[in-house]
Amino acid sequence: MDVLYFAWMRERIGLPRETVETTAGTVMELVEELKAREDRYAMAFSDISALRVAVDQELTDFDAPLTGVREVAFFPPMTGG
Amino acid sequence: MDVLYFAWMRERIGLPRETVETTAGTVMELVEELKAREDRYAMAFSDISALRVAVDQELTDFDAPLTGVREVAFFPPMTGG
Amino acid sequence: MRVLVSDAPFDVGEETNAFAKGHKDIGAVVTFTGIVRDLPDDPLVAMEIEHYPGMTEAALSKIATTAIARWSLGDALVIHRHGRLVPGEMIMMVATAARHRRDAFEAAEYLMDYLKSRAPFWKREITAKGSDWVTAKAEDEDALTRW
Amino acid sequence: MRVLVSDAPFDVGEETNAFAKGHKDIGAVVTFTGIVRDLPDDPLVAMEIEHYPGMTEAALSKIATTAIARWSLGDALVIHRHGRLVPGEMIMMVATAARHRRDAFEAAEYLMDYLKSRAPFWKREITAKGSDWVTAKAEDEDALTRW
Repeated sequence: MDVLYFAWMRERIGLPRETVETTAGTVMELVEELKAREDRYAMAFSDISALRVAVDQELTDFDAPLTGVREVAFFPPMTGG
Repeated sequence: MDVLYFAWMRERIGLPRETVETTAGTVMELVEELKAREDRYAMAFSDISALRVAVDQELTDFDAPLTGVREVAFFPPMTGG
Repeated sequence: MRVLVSDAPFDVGEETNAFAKGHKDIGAVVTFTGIVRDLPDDPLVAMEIEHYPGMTEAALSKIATTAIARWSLGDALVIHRHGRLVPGEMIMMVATAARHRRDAFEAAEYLMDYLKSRAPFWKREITAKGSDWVTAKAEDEDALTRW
Repeated sequence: MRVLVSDAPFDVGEETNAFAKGHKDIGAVVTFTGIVRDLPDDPLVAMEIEHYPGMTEAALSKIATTAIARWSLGDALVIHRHGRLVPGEMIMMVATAARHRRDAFEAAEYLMDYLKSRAPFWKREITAKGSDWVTAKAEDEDALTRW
């Protein structure tokens, strides 16, 4: 599964995209797996209320299922316009 | 005093502008004088709720005073934009 | 602020560029353009717009000045044509510039609502069947109660 | 409907002309243009806009399609830049075309409100003192409750 990071999430994780082998059933389970990896992940994901998530390029919630999903993206609240 | 007519008031009265000698103290008194002149005036002014009036190029009411006024205009509700 | 009443066509794109450019302290520009619309059942040959020279410019300036003060606009523009227009032609435009989008939108709606019912223009529609003065709509008068 | 996401500048006047012209069944066109605004206390050197290629276009198309259906628009346009911009440059624009002005205004405000908080763009402001990500405003999130 491809995991993407944007804006300060990209800066805190230190890369824009990575491929992750996971059996996580939901976004939240994926977040827990990532947090367990290294401090920079734990810190980047420390307050998920400040984060947004898109699954296969659709905005969704952290309890969204990951079955059949190819791409998950994490980023701060958007500031377009 | 110059009296101006626009849109269907101009058509009903049959002219766009005329100079009127009057001692009318208010717009309403002027309207009554004009209505007394000829049928086309009486008909054009028969329903003043369908008319608007400007005194010296400012929208106002039919009870507005005419002291010192140089120009009075009668017309239907505006349809700009 | 610019107010223009003219029987000549205007270029909405050029006007928008001239209005929007060079405002470094302003983040939001809203424009409204009114276009002569064809009639569905009885095709429109032309629209004729009569106005009250002198009063028209004064009324539009007053409406624009009021909007600038109320929404702290950086600038405002009002252009309105008179004379004979055919379907597809631009009748008028307004533009507003503000720091924030809500102010620019509200001010543009205010300009339009007042311009519809308080600026001395009268439209007449000419079709193959004849011609008729456009009747003022109650909803346009009601729109003013919002402000 | 047209949705364009690009790092190249666009000409708001040309886009407005192209959008507004040739609509005989439409009486009202509203445009909104967002401009990079200088900062009063700490002059802005540049604004950098990051986005999520692929999702951005899909999100903007969905927002525009929803607006077209809800307000029976004749047409809608969304242009948004990414990359590095300096004060005075146009960041983005939306345009809406409808039979009546209220629909065109509301639809344009809807596009802006959704684009602010639901399209994957992130702005970073660069000043002489350093650079900072722009923080999303609670009022922008609150604006969505209107719809």
